[in-house]
Amino acid sequence: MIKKILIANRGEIAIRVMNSCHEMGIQSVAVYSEADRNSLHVRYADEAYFIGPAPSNQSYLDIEKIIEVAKKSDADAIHPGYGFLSENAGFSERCKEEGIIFIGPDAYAINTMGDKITARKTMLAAGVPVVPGTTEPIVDLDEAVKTIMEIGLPVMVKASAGGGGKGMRLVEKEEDILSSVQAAKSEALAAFGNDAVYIEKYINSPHHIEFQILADQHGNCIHLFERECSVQRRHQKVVEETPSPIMTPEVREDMGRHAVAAAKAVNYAGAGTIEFITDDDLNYYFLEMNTRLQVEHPITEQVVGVDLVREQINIANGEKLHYRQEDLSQHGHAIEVRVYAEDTDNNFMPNPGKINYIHFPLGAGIRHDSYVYSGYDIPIYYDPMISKLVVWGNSREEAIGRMKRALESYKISGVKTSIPFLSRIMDVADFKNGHYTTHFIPNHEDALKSKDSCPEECVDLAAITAFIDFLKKQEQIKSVSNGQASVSQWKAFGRKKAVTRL
Amino acid sequence: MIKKILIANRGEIAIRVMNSCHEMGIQSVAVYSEADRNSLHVRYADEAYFIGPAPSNQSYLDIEKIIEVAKKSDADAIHPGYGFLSENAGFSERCKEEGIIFIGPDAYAINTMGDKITARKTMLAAGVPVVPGTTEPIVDLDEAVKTIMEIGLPVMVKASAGGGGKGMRLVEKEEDILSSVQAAKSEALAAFGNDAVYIEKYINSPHHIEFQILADQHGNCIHLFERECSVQRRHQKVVEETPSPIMTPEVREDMGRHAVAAAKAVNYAGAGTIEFITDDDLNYYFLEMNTRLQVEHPITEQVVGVDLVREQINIANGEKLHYRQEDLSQHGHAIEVRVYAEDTDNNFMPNPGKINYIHFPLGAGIRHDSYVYSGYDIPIYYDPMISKLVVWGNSREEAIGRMKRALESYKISGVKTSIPFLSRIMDVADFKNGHYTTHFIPNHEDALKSKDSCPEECVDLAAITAFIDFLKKQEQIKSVSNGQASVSQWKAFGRKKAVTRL
Amino acid sequence: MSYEVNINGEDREIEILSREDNRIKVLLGGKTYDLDLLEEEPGIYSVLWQGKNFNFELNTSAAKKYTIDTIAERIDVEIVDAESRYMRSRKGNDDEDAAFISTPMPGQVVKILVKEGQAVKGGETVIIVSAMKMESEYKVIKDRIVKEVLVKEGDNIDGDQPLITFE
Amino acid sequence: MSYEVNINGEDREIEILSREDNRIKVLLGGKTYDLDLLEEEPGIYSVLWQGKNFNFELNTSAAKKYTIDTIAERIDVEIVDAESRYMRSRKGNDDEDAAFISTPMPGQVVKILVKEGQAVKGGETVIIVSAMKMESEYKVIKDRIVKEVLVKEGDNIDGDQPLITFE
Repeated sequence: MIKKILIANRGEIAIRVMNSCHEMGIQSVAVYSEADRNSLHVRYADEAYFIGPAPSNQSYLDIEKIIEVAKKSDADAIHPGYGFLSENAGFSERCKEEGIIFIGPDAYAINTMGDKITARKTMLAAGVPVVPGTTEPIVDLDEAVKTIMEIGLPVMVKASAGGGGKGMRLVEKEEDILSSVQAAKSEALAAFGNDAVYIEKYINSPHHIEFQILADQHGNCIHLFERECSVQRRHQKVVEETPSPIMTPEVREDMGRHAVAAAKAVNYAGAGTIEFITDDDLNYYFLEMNTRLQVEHPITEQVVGVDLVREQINIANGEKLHYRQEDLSQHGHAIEVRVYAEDTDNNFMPNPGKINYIHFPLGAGIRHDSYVYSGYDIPIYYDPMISKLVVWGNSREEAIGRMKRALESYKISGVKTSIPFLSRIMDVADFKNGHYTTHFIPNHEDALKSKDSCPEECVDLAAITAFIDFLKKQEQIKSVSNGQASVSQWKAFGRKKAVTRL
Repeated sequence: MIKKILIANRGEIAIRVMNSCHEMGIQSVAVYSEADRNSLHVRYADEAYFIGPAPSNQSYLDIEKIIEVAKKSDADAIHPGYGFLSENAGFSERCKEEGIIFIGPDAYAINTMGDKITARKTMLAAGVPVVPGTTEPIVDLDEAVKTIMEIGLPVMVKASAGGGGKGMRLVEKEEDILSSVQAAKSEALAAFGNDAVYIEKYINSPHHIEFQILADQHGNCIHLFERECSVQRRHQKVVEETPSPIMTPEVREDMGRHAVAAAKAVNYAGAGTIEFITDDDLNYYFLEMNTRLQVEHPITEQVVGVDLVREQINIANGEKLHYRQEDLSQHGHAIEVRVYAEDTDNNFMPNPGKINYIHFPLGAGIRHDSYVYSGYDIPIYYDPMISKLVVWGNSREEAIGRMKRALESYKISGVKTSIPFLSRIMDVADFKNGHYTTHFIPNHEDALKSKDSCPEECVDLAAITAFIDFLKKQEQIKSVSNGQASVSQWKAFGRKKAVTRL
Repeated sequence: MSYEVNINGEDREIEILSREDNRIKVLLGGKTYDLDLLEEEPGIYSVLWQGKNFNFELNTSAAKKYTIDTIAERIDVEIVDAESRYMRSRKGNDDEDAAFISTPMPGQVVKILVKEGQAVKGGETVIIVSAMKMESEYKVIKDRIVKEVLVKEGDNIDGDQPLITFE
Repeated sequence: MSYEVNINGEDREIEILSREDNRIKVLLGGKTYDLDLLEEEPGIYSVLWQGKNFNFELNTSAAKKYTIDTIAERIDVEIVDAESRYMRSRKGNDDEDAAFISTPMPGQVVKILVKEGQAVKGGETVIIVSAMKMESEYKVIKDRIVKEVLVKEGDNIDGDQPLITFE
């Protein structure tokens, strides 16, 4: 039985894991870099150890240091969270060698799913639908054309050696096939010195739908239904919800079965996610498997009522799954938004700095996973995500109303955040109706810009407020430089006030 | 259709109501006393109006002022919250006269349930079990003895005109009947000038179990299951949970049916609560009906998935109930604790004052209904309850673990609160096993006292921390009095630090 | 300056041996602690000692009096410096009244039962104060004579504010 | 002192007519506002005006530059006093470079592409800065000559800190 877990992570996910440890009576061990002594995950842990300078490769990615702390603190197990070492097969293997339980899958599952080509082949063999396309690189022009005709238009021609959009061509019309393939090949040759390409079916109105799975070490595997994650910018998820607004019970059952088959194909044990690309007609294809806890796992927890971290720990303990597929159902609707310290009006530029004040939304149906606090200085070294706001509602409509309410009462001063942007998403008709694809954000660029929701007087009042704030600060500077304690005439309100007045 | 609601309340319940208004697209109007300009409910409202001095009778209880604001702001409806005017039949009636919807029952229901004797008779007529006892005052000694023999021992003899424990006698043995009744009568005569008594069955191991009901204006009524509220001090609920750990499905169905019958007996419309006193064998008796929203309503919301304020508004709108009894079920387990600004080690003395800093618990399964914030000065005029912490868990065990975790990460500095006391409740074996009655707190007085959970070194470290804090403050005072901005050598940590170090 | 800390009623010597940023070495009653102490938020401290993390929330009713909340325990600590030692030496037994009546918390004066110059008997209530709908009676321990009544009925008062002084 | 506020790019005169605690009367561009303004928490204001409640969150990148968040809108306000008017009068057109390159936020210097004394062409990147795993290139608008390079690769920098100055 695991009694003490080292959490090899920071930020909200470290706290998320510690919470379940705490609830299960398991001791938690934090590790922290030089930039993180004042991070909340240190304060939430039973023990905390310093592991090096701020840059991740010298601290949170340093396998030796983490193993050293695990031994020193006598931790039975390591939870990697997401990011950092969570999908590092070498780390999983190393833990095994050291006799420390890695709370996640073994190296075989990580490696198989980590390599796109191997994963694709494994899925094909397991009968899981993958995006139609070639499994081997094609050098011959005629063969490429023939393959495209077999798959059917539209297709995407991609450089085998490629990346970053180079050597990539979308082919929609038959007459463009030859010229596009030629262009892709010569571009690939120029860029990568290799003109091999592969061909994939192009999904026109793609939805990103993923299934949460749990598998134990005894061959049992269940799924916990889908998450709809199509609201993305630059392949970064921004809003996730469950159930998916486009899902049907029949397709859900099919996809769930395929998700379980995918996990079983790599003898998976632990919590994992199968990502599918899905079109408007609910044709779906395996995209990849994330062999760890997802950022957006809370919406599943809210709707299915299962604590995924608790189950991860139970599985790592060698227990059999506590749930059978037929025990599980979806109850209500959950939405998550990711709040970033960023300037959404300025190309989503990160905006680290000191949080002057933070006021979290409270009340019914609100879950908040965060790691920042008033006065906290967001470090420049790590992800700009400062919190995940999750709402649960009886219906999708109630959940959207609740999210809007929560975002409007979520106050942060000091740094720019994506809160107003997220609030505007909740107002877009296509989102409200559930009609959206991964193109949602680019397609609604104008609607999502800061706009005049504030009537003229409100703008005036905002300006007056800034002016008053400016005057207050000047007064404070003066009084401090005069050697007085700063008793501003602006700060009169409070109990003292009531005392003199009554 | 209601478009704008005035909330005739303050604190967490005002915010609770505003949240549902906000989610339903309804405008909210706050009222505030002189002590409450900086209260969070003002900030959460769309509009806010000043209504008078701090004492409640000159502001929140002033019917004229509240009606005046309702008219000025063009509010269609008034939500009274709990306390203040929520069970004031005159106010309900007055709203009606003014053409303003009162979100609550009519004067008839409030009056009937407000008077203990009338309520008791009405319940008897409706077939709802009441505590066996006399409905009329007894003056004759022999008749009193005869009645006691009919009801069966133990019984409570109470002065009809009484209150505050005077003229009250518990009779457990047959030989004590005569002397006890005589003593009660003479005490009653001395205290109230009236020696009439009434006799009630005494419940030995009483549980306070209540049922939430919802009734529309069309004669439909449903219940939303029970809440167990037996953890009390001085008749003040401290911890509530649902489902009750002692409930059986059969008794639940019976009690629910009786709760609905109770509401129907007064043509109830709105949300209400039927309180039952229940013994260890699950014999239950009607105690009273609260004709308003309860403080502890959130646990029902968490487990049944229904937003009670939303339904109150729907009912006030004249809509039929959105749920049938068979649509509802209990899902998981919820616990609420009431956090007070009080000194639990010093006879629960209220401890108002300035909250230096507050850090709310976050994460899975946590709901927090509060109205305080860092820097907020808790007014001395109102209730010392500063927040309601609610957890949901898949099972009772998970919920208790989660509550403990939440309480341990809930940090308040500046005022003493009941948080450590509540945390100790979660540790008491009888609570964990669900074996408790309304005598729980007095019965476990010792276990609930502040105790040495902190080993010797921990006490030392606490003392060192206080010492360092003291030195820091002295430094600050010095630097301010020297006219320097206070750059304490203790405050070095942060980004600047990282900058110079790397 | 030499300091002591009074922990839950017991005095112990305390001395800071060294400090560098948040790393502090302290000698407390003969025992040396090497710790990493950080005030994360006002009054909320995280202390790392031998890898263990301790969280403390500090409440102060007066400059030198601390009540510290740990998870389930409440610890009273008082800083003892030259001034407090002097004050202590002047103070009599515990069962004597202070020079004035005050309340431990803010509230509102409900009723004043004595007048200036009045002689009051030990155990007699002199003032009733309400806070948050709860009324508390404040009594003298021994026979006293009222010197000054500094507040009137209906006044809002602070904690530890002198309300009635005695001769 | 006479002040103006620049709201989303437009200058308007502002004057406080009276104030008493949190009740303030202000003249803004010829319009009078009578309001009740309270800073509830640092940088978080509640403003009551004609019964309506407005909540504002203030962010400042410099002492006089505010970005104010309302529910779904972001408003830029700059306080214009004598000093800023003087600075403005000295400033040229918008398409001219400032005297130095800086970043709007803290970060880490990834690469410096110029040396002191070097002539750089308009549009050329002079420095690359990373924050939160995202790299940004900073360019000059017109041809310039590098005067001083104040930072080196790997340095952590603050927002608005001069990095490279020009002649």
